[in-house]
Amino acid sequence: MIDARRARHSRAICSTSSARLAVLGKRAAGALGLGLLLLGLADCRPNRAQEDDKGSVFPRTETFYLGGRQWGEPSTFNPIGTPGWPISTMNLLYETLLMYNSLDGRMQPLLAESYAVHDDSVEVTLNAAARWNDGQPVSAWDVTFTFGLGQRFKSLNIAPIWQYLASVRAYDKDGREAPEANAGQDYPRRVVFALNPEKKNPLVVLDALQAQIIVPRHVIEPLLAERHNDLDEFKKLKFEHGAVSSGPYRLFSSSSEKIAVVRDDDYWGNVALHGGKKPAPKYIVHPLYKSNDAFSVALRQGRLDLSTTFVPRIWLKAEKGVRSWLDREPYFLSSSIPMLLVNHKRAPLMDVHLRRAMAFAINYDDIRELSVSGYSEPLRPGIILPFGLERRFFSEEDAQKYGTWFDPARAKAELAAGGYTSVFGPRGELVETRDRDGKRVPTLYVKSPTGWTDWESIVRVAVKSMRAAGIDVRERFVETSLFWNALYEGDFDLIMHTPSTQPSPSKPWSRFEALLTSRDFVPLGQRMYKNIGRFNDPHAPGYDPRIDELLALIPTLTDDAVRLPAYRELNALFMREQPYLPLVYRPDTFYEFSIKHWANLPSAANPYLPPLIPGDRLGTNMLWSITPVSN
Amino acid sequence: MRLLKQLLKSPFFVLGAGLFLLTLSIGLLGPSFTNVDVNTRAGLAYMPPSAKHWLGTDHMGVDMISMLVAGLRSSLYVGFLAGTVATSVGTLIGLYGGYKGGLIDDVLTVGTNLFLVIPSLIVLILLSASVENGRSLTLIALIIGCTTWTWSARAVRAQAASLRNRDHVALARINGFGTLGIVFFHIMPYLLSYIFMVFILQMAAGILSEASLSMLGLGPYDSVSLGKILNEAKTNEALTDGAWWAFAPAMVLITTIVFSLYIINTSLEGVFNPRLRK
Amino acid sequence: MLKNRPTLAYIVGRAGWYAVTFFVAITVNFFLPRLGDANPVDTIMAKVSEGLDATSAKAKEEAYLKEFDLVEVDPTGKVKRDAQGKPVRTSLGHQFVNYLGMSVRFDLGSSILQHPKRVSEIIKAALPWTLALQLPTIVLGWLIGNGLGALAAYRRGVFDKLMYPLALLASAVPAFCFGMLLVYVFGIRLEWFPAVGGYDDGLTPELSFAFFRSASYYYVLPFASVFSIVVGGQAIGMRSMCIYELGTDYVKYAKLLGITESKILFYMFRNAMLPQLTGLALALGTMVAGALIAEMIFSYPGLGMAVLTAIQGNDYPLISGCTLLVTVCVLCANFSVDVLVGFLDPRIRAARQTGK
Amino acid sequence: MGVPIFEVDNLRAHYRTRFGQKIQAVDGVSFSLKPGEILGIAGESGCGKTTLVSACMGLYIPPLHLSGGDVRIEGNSIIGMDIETNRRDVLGKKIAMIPQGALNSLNPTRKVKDLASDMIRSHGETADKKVLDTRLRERFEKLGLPGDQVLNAYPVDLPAGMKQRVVIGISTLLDPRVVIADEPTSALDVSTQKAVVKLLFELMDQGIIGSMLFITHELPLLRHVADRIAVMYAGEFVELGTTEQVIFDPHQPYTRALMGSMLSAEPGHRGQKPVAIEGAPPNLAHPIAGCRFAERCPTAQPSCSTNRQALRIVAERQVRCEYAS
Repeated sequence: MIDARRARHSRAICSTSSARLAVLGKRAAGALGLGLLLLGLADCRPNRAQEDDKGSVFPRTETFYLGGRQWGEPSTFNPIGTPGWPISTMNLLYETLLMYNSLDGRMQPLLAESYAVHDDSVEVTLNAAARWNDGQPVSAWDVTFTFGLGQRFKSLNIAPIWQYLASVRAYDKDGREAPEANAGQDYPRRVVFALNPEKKNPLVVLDALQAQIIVPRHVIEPLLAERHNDLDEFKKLKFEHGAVSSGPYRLFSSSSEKIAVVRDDDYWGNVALHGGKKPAPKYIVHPLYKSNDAFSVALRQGRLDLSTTFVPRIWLKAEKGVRSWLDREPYFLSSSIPMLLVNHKRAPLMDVHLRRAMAFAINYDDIRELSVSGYSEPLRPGIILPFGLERRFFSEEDAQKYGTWFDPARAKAELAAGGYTSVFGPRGELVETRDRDGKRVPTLYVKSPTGWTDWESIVRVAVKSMRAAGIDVRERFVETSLFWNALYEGDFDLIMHTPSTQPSPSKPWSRFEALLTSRDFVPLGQRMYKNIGRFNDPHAPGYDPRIDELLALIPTLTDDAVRLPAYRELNALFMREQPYLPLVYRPDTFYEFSIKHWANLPSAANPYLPPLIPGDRLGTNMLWSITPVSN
Repeated sequence: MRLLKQLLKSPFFVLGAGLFLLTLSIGLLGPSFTNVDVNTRAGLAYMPPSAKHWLGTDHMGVDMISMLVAGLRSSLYVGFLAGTVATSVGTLIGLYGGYKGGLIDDVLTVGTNLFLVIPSLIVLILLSASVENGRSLTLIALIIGCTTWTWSARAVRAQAASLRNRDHVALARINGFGTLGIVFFHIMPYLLSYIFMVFILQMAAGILSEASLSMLGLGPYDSVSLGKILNEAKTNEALTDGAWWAFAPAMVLITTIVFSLYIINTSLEGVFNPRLRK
Repeated sequence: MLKNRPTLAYIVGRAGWYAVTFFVAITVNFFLPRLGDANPVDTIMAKVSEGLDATSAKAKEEAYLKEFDLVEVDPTGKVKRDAQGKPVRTSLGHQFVNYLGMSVRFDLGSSILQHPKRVSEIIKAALPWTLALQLPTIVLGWLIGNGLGALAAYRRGVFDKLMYPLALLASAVPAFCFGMLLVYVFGIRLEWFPAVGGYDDGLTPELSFAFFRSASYYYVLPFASVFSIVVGGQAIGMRSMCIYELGTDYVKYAKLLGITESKILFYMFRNAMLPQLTGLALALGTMVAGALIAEMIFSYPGLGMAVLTAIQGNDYPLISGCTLLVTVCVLCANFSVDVLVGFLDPRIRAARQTGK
Repeated sequence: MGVPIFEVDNLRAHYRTRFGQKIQAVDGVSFSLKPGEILGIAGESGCGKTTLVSACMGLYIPPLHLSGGDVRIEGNSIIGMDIETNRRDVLGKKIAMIPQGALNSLNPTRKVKDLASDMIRSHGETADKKVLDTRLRERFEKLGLPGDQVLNAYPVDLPAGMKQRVVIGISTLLDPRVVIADEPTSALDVSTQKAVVKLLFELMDQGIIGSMLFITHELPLLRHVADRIAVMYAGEFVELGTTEQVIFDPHQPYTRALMGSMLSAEPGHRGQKPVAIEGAPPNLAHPIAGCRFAERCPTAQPSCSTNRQALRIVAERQVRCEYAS
């Protein structure tokens, strides 16, 4: 039970602890010099640091080390707002209603024991055993409250769902709508999400059900009320200790070096969901190293058990007991498509010939082999993944007919068709591109944030091959702080972006939507978060309403047989128009693990769960299956 | 000429100059021997040294030799540009402040100290964000020059101050030379050798700071530099994958340049000192 | 009253100038990062705007802008927007006034990117590590370097012939090169030392032997990566200073007076060391920057990375806080050296008394 | 005037350069000092005077080496004793030296009294600070120096002339039997020169110092200072006689030239135009067959450049020239 006093108190705790750390540090400053001398005597046997456990707060055999989810100490653990790991990702502390399994496309129960999609609503029934760690049951009112927040505070990430919802109501077991929460012994467990008739879209609702953590109404509501429902004030509560949550772990400690959570042995789900089993690791620790390569060093040394960082040439680490989802190319399970967004409001990029020429010009194999270390299936036309669950919507035939791939000859042909001519210099380097009136086409710049090395190399390869094909483009690497503004306000010719990355029930629809929708279409200079390149302007002459029709239609379809033609049509349309330039496939999260200290982690050979780290949606469930390696 | 003879007597100078000329010639003449191409991939990532690629390839499969030559060129360029800027700014301010003394000197000292406490990182990122073409090699060189001149200013200032009350200066003053006239014709000539040594050190400093900037991922976007090679070797895990050829040669090159500059400087000091120390 | 106390007068004068420097510095440090048109909220928005729609994104952005007092707000509490619908940024002057107001209350404000964390918290947590790594390295390095330099100058012969080029080489190797090399050889190939972090992941900072041992074990490589360079640089400087001192008349005279070698050595060391003090002060000023490299290479805990990310993400309060820290350190170091040298070196004092 | 307290016997010393060259800076110098006697040594700069100083004090620090001869003080040789004993028992105690250019001879960061106490302590005296301080004050006042004021000052605070006298004060703290003054008055204005010389005389009168070796490049200056004068050229004495002999009736051509080359207002020289000596001293890196002054000598004979010249007695003084008479 956490109230205002408690919250203030907990902040006090934190500050004193950091003060202690400061003092300690000052001592250390003096002492460490002397420590060196000690070290002269101290033996430096290989890996001593990893071998002995003496004085360890986290015994190796009971601790699962994972990394790559969080950079820098989380500033808050407030479940509402912008917390860091493990709350930003789900199901260690706070839990979602359902969990989506990207391997079989099914929803698995968590707080909700079942769900049903009706024509005008989605209905969810909570697990009777679900409890907050203060003993209170998780009730339908918690759910209505949580989603209600999105209605009250437009700045919350749940807010957008409300354009698809008419209402979220709690019903008791007799199907009567439960009145306002009264602390009655009997509490409602049924929640009905009524769909907005104008924008009927069960898919996004399902997305929300597996993405939105449920917060304890009986704790949050009073705290909010005390602050006169001022969200900014409320966000200042850090919920560091003694927070009320429903998940299998609780926050143990958090510093600028690591975040640690500790097992809650009375977790309701142990009995209700896992046959009385407890999660194997008592502690889960997320070290906060400062660069990607540090994580992979830690993996090799067996200090880290699982990482979601990008680790190049994973096969070279195998000898050190490092594994990935697959033990051969492409090693990972891709779910997103990094691409070059094209600005359709800037001449001459609205010309389909030019866009298709670009698409034919880019050497996708170089990108795959060099920029992403081969962690990608060969790129196929369109934006439906030709593997995994989405394969069923992918049409080889359409791909052949409308698609684009690396083919310099076709690129030149498209350029010719568009009336473009390329002028090359004596040493074969491109001088300029001319349009059909013989006027010089201004150099087009590809924007990408400086220092994002993988994107940098992708862009370099793309630019190089486009120039080779005679298209006058150049790299422009900009400060990250400026990059985002440029992206959303449409200040670019071409720009790197990966839309809608997470696998979810609504894929591949949400990917199409993120790229093609003409809803909330705003001119350049104002922020647009979907269809960022301003393709298919509804107010412009050549507007094709069919796209938005399909985007509206697909979510309402339930039968794959009916969905297939719709998806085919949409994808073919994308291939023909080539509004944007997909470059390569990427996993949503990377997944490398060490076999030194924990066994039976999910992998392609043992795919009982998708490749996700504990504390990231369904990934949490691995904690009940993994076993310590006895050495 | 006599000076050069004297210098050639000192083994240090010979060693230093030799090393420097070596690196310089690699940088300048390299392209005419091997074809330096840092854009086309010559093979897979981190291919070990072979007959075809003497130092293997980098993470983008580009021939390492090409990368090194290109990197060396830009490092030397940065060093030279930054060194020139820093030395001239530092010298001017140092000379003027040192000669004038008094209030002007104090004000200039404040200015000098300012640059000790303004992180050049901020200046760099800010400027590269505001400059249209982003963080070009030249921009970086200029910024380094404009932020590292402080100590040369301090050094020159001290020297100038010591010369301030020399007879010939006083004489010039009596004969009604203007401040600048005195600074340039009656003080600077005595410090030329010293200023030259400052320049050499500033050059080394420039090369080092460019390298560390690139190391922090703030390197030039438009060209290869030794620091950038190292940074990319690190971020692309050349270390964990044991691709020593991706970073060791670059390290050797940087160290060699700086080392050679240092010993050139010290050998010069050995020759100039008698006069400087009076 | 100062008239008859020239030294005191000098100190007061110096202090005055340092005060001026300080104020100019914090002013510059305040305005510099804010001059660009980058906006920290963009960076936050990028992190959290996945799947947002236009309206809620707008709401979120305004919430942040208000929170950090970056926009003009009209009486009704709504964010003012210009013709293009872009929010109107608060004038820098206004921000500066707030900043000064907070500074005098020793309130560094709260970070933007790590909202709602206080800047003071962040610094408090990270600074000890930076100090623990940098102070001993610099101070020890300075002492040992000067020792070696003096010895080489006094002994000459083989020792000097070996030490001198080595010192030159050591000082020529960039810190990060050496660091990477150490990581590669001792961390990855031989696996003698951990190449990553500040102490065993299984521990938490506390005053226990286990922690202390682990910390010193993890300390070795980062320390070594900077130490040798400091030593080298200092040794070179000290050596030439000492050689100069040994050539002076007063040393010759002392020899002829039959004063013991140890005494003469002491004369030489003391007089040669005075200029080196300035070097020490400057070195202390570059601590945070130095830490940055160590944090990059060894992902060692510390302030450097916080500063870098703050600068890249335009986290104004954090930048201002850190630069303030650096400014104070550097200026204090320089000032104290100024005064100290004045006390230790009568020549300088005399020079000052006769008006520099 | 009894037995000589300081005897230098055919002393030879050389430098060994970095390139292994051997430079015979002092080549067979012999002389002796009786108690209370002042021997002046004159010669151009670079004639080996300063080398002679360290050679006479038995202070051989590479690259300076002893090549032969002996130095005896009060009868016992100081040659070949190890550097430490020499330091403790000879330097500053038996033989003290007053350096030229005293301006920079005092450690700038050390108070005069501290330097002085260092000097005393270095010779094994373990008196406590108080005692030393009083002793120093008394001594300095005895020499007519403002004791406390000077002792508590740093060198920078002292005017040039005062510095020189302080140096003399410190050098003679331990009542050395022999004092070697190396150009003690050069770079001083005339009045201070006089003061310094006066001080030196007082020291002798008070018996604080036994006898003195007064080295200068200004031969005439020695007239009022020295009892006997030796003229040094290219590492050798070329003439050694009483002051009157050498000043007023020089026999060796070089001595004459030296007198001539001096701008001086000596009676009997008035009106005589000073003439500079052409040419430069010979390079001592290579042994010289004949007279070392031959090539500059105005009265040189063909044989001079071939015949090794020896010191011979001419008109009751030693002269190194076969044509002198």
